[in-house]
Amino acid sequence: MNLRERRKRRDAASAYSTPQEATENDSMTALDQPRPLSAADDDIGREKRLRMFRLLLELRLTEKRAYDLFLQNLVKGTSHLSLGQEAVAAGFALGMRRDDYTFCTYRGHAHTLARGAPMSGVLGELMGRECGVTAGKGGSMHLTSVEHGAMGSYAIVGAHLPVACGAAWSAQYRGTDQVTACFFGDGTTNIGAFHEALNFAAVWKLPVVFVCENNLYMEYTPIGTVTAVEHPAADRAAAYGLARTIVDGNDADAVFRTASAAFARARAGQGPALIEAMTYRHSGHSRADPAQYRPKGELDEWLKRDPIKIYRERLVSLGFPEVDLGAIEADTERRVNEATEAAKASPPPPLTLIEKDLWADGGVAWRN
Amino acid sequence: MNLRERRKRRDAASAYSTPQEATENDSMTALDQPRPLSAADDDIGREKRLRMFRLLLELRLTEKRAYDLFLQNLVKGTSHLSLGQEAVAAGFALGMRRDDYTFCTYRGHAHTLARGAPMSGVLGELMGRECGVTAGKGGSMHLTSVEHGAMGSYAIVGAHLPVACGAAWSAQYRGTDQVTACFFGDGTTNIGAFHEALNFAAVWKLPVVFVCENNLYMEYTPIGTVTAVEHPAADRAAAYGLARTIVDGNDADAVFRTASAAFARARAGQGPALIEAMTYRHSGHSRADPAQYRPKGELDEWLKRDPIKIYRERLVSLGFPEVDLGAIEADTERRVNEATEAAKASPPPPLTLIEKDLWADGGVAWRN
Amino acid sequence: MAELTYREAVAAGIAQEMARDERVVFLGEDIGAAGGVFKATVGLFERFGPRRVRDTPISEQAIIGAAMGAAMTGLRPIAEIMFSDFFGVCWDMIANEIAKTRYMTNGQISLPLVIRTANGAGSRFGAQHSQSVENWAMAIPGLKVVAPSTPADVKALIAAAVRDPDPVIVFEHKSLYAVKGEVPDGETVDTLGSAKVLHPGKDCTIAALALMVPRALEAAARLQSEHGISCEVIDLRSLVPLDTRTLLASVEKTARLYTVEENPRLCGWGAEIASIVAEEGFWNLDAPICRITTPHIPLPAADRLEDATIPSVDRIVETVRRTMD
Amino acid sequence: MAELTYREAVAAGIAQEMARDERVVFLGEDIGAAGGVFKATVGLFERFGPRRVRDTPISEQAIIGAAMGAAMTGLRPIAEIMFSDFFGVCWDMIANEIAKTRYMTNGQISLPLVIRTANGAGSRFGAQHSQSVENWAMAIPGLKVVAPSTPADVKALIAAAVRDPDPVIVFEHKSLYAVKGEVPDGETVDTLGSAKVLHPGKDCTIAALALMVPRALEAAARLQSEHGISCEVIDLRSLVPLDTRTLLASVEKTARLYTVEENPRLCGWGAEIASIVAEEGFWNLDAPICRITTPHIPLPAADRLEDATIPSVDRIVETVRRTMD
Ligand SMILES: Cc1ncc(C[n+]2csc(CCOP(=O)(O)OP(=O)(O)O)c2C)c(N)n1
Ligand SMILES: Cc1ncc(C[n+]2csc(CCOP(=O)(O)OP(=O)(O)O)c2C)c(N)n1
Ligand SMILES: [Mg+2]
Ligand SMILES: [Mg+2]
Repeated sequence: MNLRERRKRRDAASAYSTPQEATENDSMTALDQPRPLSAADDDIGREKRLRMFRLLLELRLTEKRAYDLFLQNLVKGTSHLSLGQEAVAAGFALGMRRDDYTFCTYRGHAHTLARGAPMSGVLGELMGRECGVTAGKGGSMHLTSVEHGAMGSYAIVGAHLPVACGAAWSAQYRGTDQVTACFFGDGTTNIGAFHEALNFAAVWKLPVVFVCENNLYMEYTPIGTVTAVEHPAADRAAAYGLARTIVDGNDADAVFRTASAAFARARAGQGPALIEAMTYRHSGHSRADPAQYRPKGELDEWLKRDPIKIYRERLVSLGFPEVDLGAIEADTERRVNEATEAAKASPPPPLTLIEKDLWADGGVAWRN
Repeated sequence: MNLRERRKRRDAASAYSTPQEATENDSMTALDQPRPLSAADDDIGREKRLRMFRLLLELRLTEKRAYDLFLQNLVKGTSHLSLGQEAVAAGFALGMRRDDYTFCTYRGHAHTLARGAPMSGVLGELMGRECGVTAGKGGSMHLTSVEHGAMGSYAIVGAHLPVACGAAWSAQYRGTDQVTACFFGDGTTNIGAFHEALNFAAVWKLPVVFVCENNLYMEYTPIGTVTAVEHPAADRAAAYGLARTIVDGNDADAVFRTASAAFARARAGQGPALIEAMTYRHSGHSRADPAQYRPKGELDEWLKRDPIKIYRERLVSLGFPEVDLGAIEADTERRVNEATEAAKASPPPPLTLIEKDLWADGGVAWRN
Repeated sequence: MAELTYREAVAAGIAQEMARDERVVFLGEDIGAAGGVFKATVGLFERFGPRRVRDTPISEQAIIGAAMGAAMTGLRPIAEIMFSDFFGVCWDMIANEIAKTRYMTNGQISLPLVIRTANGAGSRFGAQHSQSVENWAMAIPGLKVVAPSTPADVKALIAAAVRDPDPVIVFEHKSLYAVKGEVPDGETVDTLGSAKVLHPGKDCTIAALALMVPRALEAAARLQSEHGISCEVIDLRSLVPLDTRTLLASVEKTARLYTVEENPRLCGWGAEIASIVAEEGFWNLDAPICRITTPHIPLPAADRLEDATIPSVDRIVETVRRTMD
Repeated sequence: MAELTYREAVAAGIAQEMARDERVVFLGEDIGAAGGVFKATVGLFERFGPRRVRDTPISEQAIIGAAMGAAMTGLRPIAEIMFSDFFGVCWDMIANEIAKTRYMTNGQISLPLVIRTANGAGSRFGAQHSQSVENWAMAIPGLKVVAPSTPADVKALIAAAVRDPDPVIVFEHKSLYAVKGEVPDGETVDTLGSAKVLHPGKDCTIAALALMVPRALEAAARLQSEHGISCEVIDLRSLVPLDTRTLLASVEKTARLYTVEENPRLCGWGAEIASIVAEEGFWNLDAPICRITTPHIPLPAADRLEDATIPSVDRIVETVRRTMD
């Protein structure tokens, strides 16, 4: 059986679920029935817009819940919220196919959820419960759900960019038209792996889209004070023969359009892209950080451009009925509650896990 | 005693010698007496031009001798010649002050000699003799002569670029106006350390000049096949907020002018530069390499632009008398012969060296 | 004597040296205005200013490379690598460049520099932010390696590291940052390469390091009171130079050796210690040498799993008791 | 049976696996058209073409990262790192990413990949191109580690590594590339984790690896003929998994253990072996365990110095003779 046949067979047998499907199969899909709303029937369309809204909410509410759980001392390790950055995760995920690959960072809750990983799996992982996506072995910085194309969250800055190249190379080699999306922060653009991966992807014309979520800070230090150019990613695209692309990372539609174009090019064999999405995190860098280094008023300015808020306003102005939006909100809230209860009810992982799955044979033995 | 005083005292007591002085103190300086040659009295001047010629020859003849010694099986390890690239080393060295710092690679014979390290020390190192600049401990890839500002040859691609940043930072911190020159190849521009160092230098505005010697090949692979841009260094300068600078690396005068300008800016606190010098190595990558990957005729084209040949022709056309040039040639040949004899006469290093100088106390003990 | 936390003692050690010697400079990510992600460098930026306490980009190779270049040209830099796991991204600079340069240049270049880093488990950070990699450093000729277990030690060993003419890696333990202890007033400087017998004993020797030291001490107390076993607990403090004299002398007395280490099992520092004793102390030994280690696995993140993975007081007590029968 | 050089056997092993399985791809610097700087991959590019044998930029992180990403999505990559010393520039990818990913993801991700590299001294290349870093790899949970000493072994262990579902590091020894040996015709596949007793003996056990194996064998022959000492020589071949059974059985018989290793002394694989025996084989031992190692220094370059630094046949003979008195 050659690779192409293998792939066909795998695709046929695929049990992948996607964020789209997850939404469509949801109990609330009745709300998403077509209505005669011409203003929303542009390139994006009403169906996708509702999916987007639902997804944005899902990311927001799950992370807010993660924060609550942290305050209740139920989140044991660290956690890095991306409250305020949801439009990037949602906009890209909606442009992806179920067999595409996502690579993200420790700030990866949203990206993992956006590909369809269950909320309870994410919350459970943060709480160190058995129902966590890696049953507590990885922790909040290593959310992974291969089943959903979420190929891992990487906690060492820059490391996943070369790995994303490899997944893209594999797709290219196998002759599929899968694409790979790789998310990272502004601070990541100054580490060596960024440079190696970008050049490598460009030279091999790999189907990978690199997405820099520029939230203005690397941990506590303003990115401008440690970077030689204003736009840490976009101003370097030319160094890899790539186009300079900046997108409003708080506008989910804008992100979706940019993502779709880049994915289409990558699928067509036209090589990688590097996209800089301007955004802002509402909370501190991690749970330990009160974010006091931010100039007064900066957060307030960005809150005015909260991606959920502006998306909801847009839907309203496009004529989506309040009641439908409210129903999606209520439904998402309910689902987050259910996921929370499920995670709370899940036991801690059994100690037997410690000595499992270092090797493919399921064990950890290093000797006979 | 504060740093500034310390520095003054050190400078006063300095035993540094420089390539310039080494040349001036040479027995043949009589030849270099001023003559009425107005055409040579431009920005560079006749005295510097003769120094340049002498230096170019010195680099060329020492490396040719290294090759002869290798054929005689007297060079034990590897060696990486820069035959054909001498104008870069000479042009930059002539623009440096005796207390400036040079960092180079395994292909560092010329750069080390150009700062004034003795030929016998370089040849002796290649031969594994006690007279070698590191008494045989470092080997051909680690030529170092701190006394001459040659702060080491680095054998792992890219590693010395961050180190050069450190030397430049130190000069900046100590308030001297020393500059640091850091040489590397085209292939080096694709490794992570390149990127980190360039950004770091730019952000800290360090007095360091990065020099990419683009000889078209990384080992055996044409650089164009593994790099996303045509000019691996120059086309990336903008990614660090630096100017795009390409210089004819086979024209020693052009190199000298470019170097001098960059050093002047760096000394004045105006920050780093990234310069791409186009050149070609006449021999293979290392002694093991017959360079059969080169397209037919490529070498011949470049031999027409041999830096020594074109420099000599220029001197002749500027009116420098043949006899003077011939005397410099004969003298350099003589000095290389003497250095060869000295290296051959030098014994292998004593075995006691093995257990010396891991630590500053002179020893290697890891226990009590 | 003042009572300081371990993290305060770190800052105090750095401050002491920066105040003493203008050549001492400090660089790293978020160490300045923010005071470090572990708040172990709070106050230094305010006191010594941005010229001497410098925030860097996320560029570990540049950080370590800059420290190296500065050290070879007259400064005495302290570089912070936020988590010791990140040694992976600058390992070439540490293991191939810094460690080898003096030797390769036949002594022409000195590298008086310090690399400080947060090491070890206990924070539920998962496998890439919890490693104990002191054995990585010990395995590289040319690096000195210390791993203090108390506030007093961390201050005075940092001071010793800064004054040492060679590169020193200081492993600070994350789970010790909040621990308090007496720190002598005024200038304190320790000696690299000296172990400390923290608890004398006669039945066996327990060699420990960093976070394992308080655990070994607690285990020794329990073994004494619950099982009547008298353990001599040695805090190695420094892996290079290694105080083999103190170690061998203790085993000569007790005839039994346990090592308690947090790094994964294979090729850990415990293996080195055990091998030294199996060669040089062999005739003094009355029983097999026993290494109590983290298993040879990456660290799991969940609190329950992490706690069960690294050596605990219970495991030390249990192992010693069982093997001393 | 054909007589092949070790370097030819490397190429033969890769070719065998690439011919068998289309998922096997090969990437590295100058490995393709040029056939590798050690000429260990000659012919592969011609045979399998640029789609499967790919030259890369000088970007070790990208090379290893690409291998990792490809392995997790269905391929079986072989990555070459030209010299093992360069693990320094991609150590994060090897030690933090590849080694830990299956464990951290609770088994969701498999990484069937091979990293081949030229290891060891003898070429007068100096301290940054001559290291033996097999102990670096052994110290990282999640990596399998082999270091073959003969052409037959290198071919069949590479094949085993490619077929293994986990990441395997294959250390090829530079100084063995030119060595010739019989290699069985046809497909050969070895087993990871099996040591070989190459020379039976009764007075002592000598455990060796890679270039140290032929030296140990020569020393054993001399010790027998010149001093009447009968040595059992074990070629460990694989450090992870480790064949402790063969090792412990041998020591049970001989009651004495020597390790001969090229990596620097501290925390080398010899320390691990010695510690295992000092714990589990203790009661069988009649004498101290003795490690014969490169001293804990970087390697000097000059031929005379290099030869005197790594363990030689003379040093093995001398050490065994002296300590067996
Ligand atoms: C190699 C490495 N260095 C440092 C860190 C510590 N660290 C974690 S997140 C972070 C800031 C990253 O900033 P950015 O890339 O902008 O991403 P953001 O957190 O803003 O999403 C740092 C320095 C790390 N994880 N890995
Ligand atoms: C990190 C690293 N990777 C690979 C090598 C092997 N290597 C030595 S020189 C070289 C080519 C370097 O090319 P370039 O930077 O163009 O310099 P040149 O040799 O042409 O002067 C390579 C790949 C190395 N020494 N270090
Ligand atoms: Mg950021
Ligand atoms: Mg080149």
